Amino acid sequence: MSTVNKPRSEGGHAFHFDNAEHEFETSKFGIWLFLCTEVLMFGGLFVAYFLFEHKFPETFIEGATYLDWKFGAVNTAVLLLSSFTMVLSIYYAQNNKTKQCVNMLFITLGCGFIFMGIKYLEYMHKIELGLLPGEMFSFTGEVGASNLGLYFSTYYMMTGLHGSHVLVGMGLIVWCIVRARRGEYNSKYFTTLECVGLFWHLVDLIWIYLFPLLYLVD
Amino acid sequence: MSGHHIIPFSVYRNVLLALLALTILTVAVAKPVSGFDAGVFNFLIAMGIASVKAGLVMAFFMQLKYDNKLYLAIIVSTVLFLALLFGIVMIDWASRAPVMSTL
Amino acid sequence: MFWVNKAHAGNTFMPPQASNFAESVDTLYGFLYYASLISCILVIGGLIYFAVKYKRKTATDKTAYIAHNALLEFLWSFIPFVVFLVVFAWGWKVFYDMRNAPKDALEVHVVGQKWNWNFIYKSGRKSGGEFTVPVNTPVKLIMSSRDVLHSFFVPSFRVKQDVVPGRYTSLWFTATKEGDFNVFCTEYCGTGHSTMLAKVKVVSKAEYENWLENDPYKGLSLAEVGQKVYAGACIACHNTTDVKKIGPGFAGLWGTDRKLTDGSAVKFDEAYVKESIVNPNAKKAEGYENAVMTSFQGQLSEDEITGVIEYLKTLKK
Amino acid sequence: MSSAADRSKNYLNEESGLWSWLTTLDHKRIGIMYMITVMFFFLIGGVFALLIRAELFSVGPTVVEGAAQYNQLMTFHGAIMVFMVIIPGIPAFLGNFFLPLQIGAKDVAFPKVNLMSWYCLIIGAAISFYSLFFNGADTGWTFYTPYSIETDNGTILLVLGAFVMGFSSILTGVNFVATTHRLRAPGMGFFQMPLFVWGLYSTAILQVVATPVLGITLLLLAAEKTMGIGFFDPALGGDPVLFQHFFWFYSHPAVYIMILPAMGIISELITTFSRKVIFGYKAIAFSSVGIAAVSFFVWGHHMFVSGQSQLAGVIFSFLTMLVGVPTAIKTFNWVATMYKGSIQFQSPMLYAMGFLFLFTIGGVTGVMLAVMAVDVHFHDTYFVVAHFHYVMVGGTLMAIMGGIYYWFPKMFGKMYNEFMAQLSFLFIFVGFNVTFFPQFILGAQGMPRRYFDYLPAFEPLNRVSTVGSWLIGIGFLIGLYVIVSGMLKGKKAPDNPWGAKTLEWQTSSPPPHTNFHEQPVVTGGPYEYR
Repeated sequence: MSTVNKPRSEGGHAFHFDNAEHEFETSKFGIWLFLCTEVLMFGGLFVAYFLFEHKFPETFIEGATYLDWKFGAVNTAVLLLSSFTMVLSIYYAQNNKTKQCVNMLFITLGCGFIFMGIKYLEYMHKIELGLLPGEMFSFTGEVGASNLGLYFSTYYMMTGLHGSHVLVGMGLIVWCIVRARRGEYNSKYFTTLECVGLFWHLVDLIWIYLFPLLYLVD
Repeated sequence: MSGHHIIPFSVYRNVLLALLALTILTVAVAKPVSGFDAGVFNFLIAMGIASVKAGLVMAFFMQLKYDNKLYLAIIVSTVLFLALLFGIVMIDWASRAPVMSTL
Repeated sequence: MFWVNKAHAGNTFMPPQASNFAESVDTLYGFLYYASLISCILVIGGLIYFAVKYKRKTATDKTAYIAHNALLEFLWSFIPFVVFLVVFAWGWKVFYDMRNAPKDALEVHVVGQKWNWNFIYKSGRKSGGEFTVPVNTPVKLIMSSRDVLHSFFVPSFRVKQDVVPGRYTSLWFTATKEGDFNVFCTEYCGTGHSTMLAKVKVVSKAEYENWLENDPYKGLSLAEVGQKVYAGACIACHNTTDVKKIGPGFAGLWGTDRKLTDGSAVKFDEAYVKESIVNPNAKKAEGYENAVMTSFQGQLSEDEITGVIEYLKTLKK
Repeated sequence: MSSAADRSKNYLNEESGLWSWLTTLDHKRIGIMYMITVMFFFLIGGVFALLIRAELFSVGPTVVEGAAQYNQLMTFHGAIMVFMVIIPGIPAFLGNFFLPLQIGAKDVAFPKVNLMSWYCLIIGAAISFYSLFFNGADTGWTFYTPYSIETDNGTILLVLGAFVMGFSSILTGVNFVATTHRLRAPGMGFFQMPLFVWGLYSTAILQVVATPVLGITLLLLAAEKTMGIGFFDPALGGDPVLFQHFFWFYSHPAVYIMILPAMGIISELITTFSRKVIFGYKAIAFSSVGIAAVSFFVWGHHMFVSGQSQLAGVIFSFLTMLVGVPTAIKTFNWVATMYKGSIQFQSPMLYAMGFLFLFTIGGVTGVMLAVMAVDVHFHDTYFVVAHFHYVMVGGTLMAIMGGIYYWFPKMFGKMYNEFMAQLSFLFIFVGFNVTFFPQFILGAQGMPRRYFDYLPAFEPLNRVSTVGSWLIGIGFLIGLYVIVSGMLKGKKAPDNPWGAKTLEWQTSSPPPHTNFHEQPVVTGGPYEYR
């Protein structure tokens, strides 16, 4: 029981675990279960997307033409890069390089800001044009397919829920930066960093699917 | 310490490059962008590439390749449950006998 | 399965059988009822028997160490499984018949709305709150909703189907008994859900033809329909002049502002008249605090109400 | 470290003051907080139920001010009982307290998450009740579209409240799955786990997998109400029936979230009070997991007449039959466990037998409802109301009561008044049958549910039902007295008053903060009565 009072960064662990490794593995298991719930939550939207896409193919093809794939592609690259820097921050923590770890986290956070900035530009553009969800749809241009509002409902719901996860992820990364700067992460302890990383990768994963589904429909 | 597996930097770098390359590929084969048309396979190709990308992220960035296979089972069964939801609702929608007004 | 069906009437609490499905549903239900009774007796009887027989006698009773028994466990998994499959297939068969109407069925359109049922026949005949069908003739209902989900349920016919906005749903039956039968709305639809009732009148074929022919509103304008409705429903309490009877006289009221009992004012227009017919006591006019009017919801069809409104417009002082 | 001095310290007196409770990370204290919360909500929901029954005593308006108010009562009774009482009832209260104890762990895997889950429930409940200031909600707990979109009141708050309470459920589920996998005592394999743990484990999987879908469904509904996104609106290309698919994809497994842990408790009670090894341990354990898995495939049996296609209905009806099999296995195994046992009629055992009695009736009527042609007649009538009350109250609530009395000595270190507890059982059991059995008949005769008023022909049976509800009310009041008086002035309880074999009885009553004085080591199955 001597390890109970040691801080985690020196290999300590909570009283109800056998050792630090036990705690690390359990935390990771918990985070994976939580990720599973996130996948299911987004999954509901994906299911709705596939159902409506199947019901109104023309609507979705036309809807996608109002989106600029270049924004989507850049955002994809930005998120992939941020995932890369995220794993690097863990990599540096594992190698006891606190400074590089913090730097990588800052880059990840920056990528988050870029992503949200681009998202903001896209949203503003669409709101100006009246490309709004469902019954708020007020686009005045030429419209071919029916129920175009439904496409934008799926667009806003999916990107909106995703965007809110990016924001939550950014908040968590800020928390990690604070802890990393205090030198809490090293080869003995990086559990929270790892868990936040897993969450951030999931956000990336979802975008990997959203990009072709929303921007490149045919 | 299985959970503390340290993956070499070069692996991460290569995965990132592969992911970026696949992103470019996705765009390149998308009909609205390049006009490339494989008919019914367009959708499958797009989803296929996305799944390869997702697989890379999960295997290396999320370390599934090195980790407890239980996590993989969790994610796979999750996706199966979603497929079930989609599948049965699709069966319902596709097999509803339409009733028409006769007035 | 004659015995089951015979036995049902007194013991299984179902309403009278008045359609072609009633007997097959009740036979299946009867089977389930007795199968359930037997399994309940087995389980609950076993429970009570063991409880009495193996009651603890001393504080140190020894008990048998029986961890499992493969044969028994197989039997009580397999037998229920077989029974379940049988009732599933049986239920499917009856359900299949319920969902596949004969081609030559008489078609009646049903429109559900908060909180009444309206019926429209191909001849143009309309009725609200009740509808008439000939006995021993397949009838197919083609149903739609103007607002939210409703569900059309005739207990004596053993049929039920949700009415869904934005599309048509259908059900069919052949009434086998003459008489009046209750229709309920069984999908929760708001405040008036429990008053969303109707009646189905099953009559002989000759009577049905006769009823269909004698459409009281045939060839009439809306205002004339309203006048007829007025003569039947409103005349007891309302004058066509501006003289007060139990309720206010109608002449000259249209378009005026009415003072209400709570001091506010409301315009005497389509919305107010309609509300006052459907929910008369919600906004009572000043001076009529103690007058009580019964709602005509379900009694009057949508068109009859519109007719009344048109008729009121014509009543000048 | 197991000196006599240690034994005077337990989780109750380790720290004191309200603040020490509100910030506690001890799973036992969190369990007790859940107990108080759930009992409080149960009282509110119960009063609403009594009001509903009082209104239905006679034809025409009686105690309630019109149909609108009745519909609010009906909605809140349902929402409170489902989201705030029965779902957290067993896992978050009894499960929280006894899952770690039964597997020989010192706490759940994530104590902070555990506390957060309690706060999610409180915040969610607060949001739900806040809707009462905006004319409440009148959609029924099922929130069916398009009515829930059109109705203009606090419905959206109730929806958001349910969303937040969903997080509570998810977090508990994640916690329990991780705890069961990682924190078992040395020597305890999966097949040495008590069956209550198996029940909780299956439930936790359901909570993790099903609840997120409810989350997204409720979010979509909220978006539909505020922005009109049109997923469920036919005018915009959506489909109202799609909402039902989404809703029941969660809410059918939710039914098993409510009943599976109850089945676990019953397994514990029957073995202990028959002083006999459980019959068919593996069959019961696997059937828990089996029920959990198959429960995801059957949601459409709530929708046979909803306008879903015939083919979908057939698939759902068939799969529903498959769920019946493991349930039947469990019931038979429990009865078989009593064979050649040494049965003691303490109040927990009475509740277990009450459970078997009522759950069997609830079960066989469930099979009737799964048969399509018969369900067409029974759907949305009082038959369904009676059926699910037999399962949820006759099943789950009976198990909760039995569980409370069974573990009362362990939780508080005191004994309750056995005579009063048996009296309470008598009132509840008799009252329950008087209340709900007539509803089967009413339903068969065609009385639809959620009716503020009914035809005069239905009056006599409704009167019987209402009188029964008073008996239940008296029974629960006595039960409340038994619990409170036992907590305050009960006789001191021994560590293992029932002679049970599972691990929680091997530690002192009440247990110390770290649960065990020495790390327990498991060498055999959980019910070795030889």
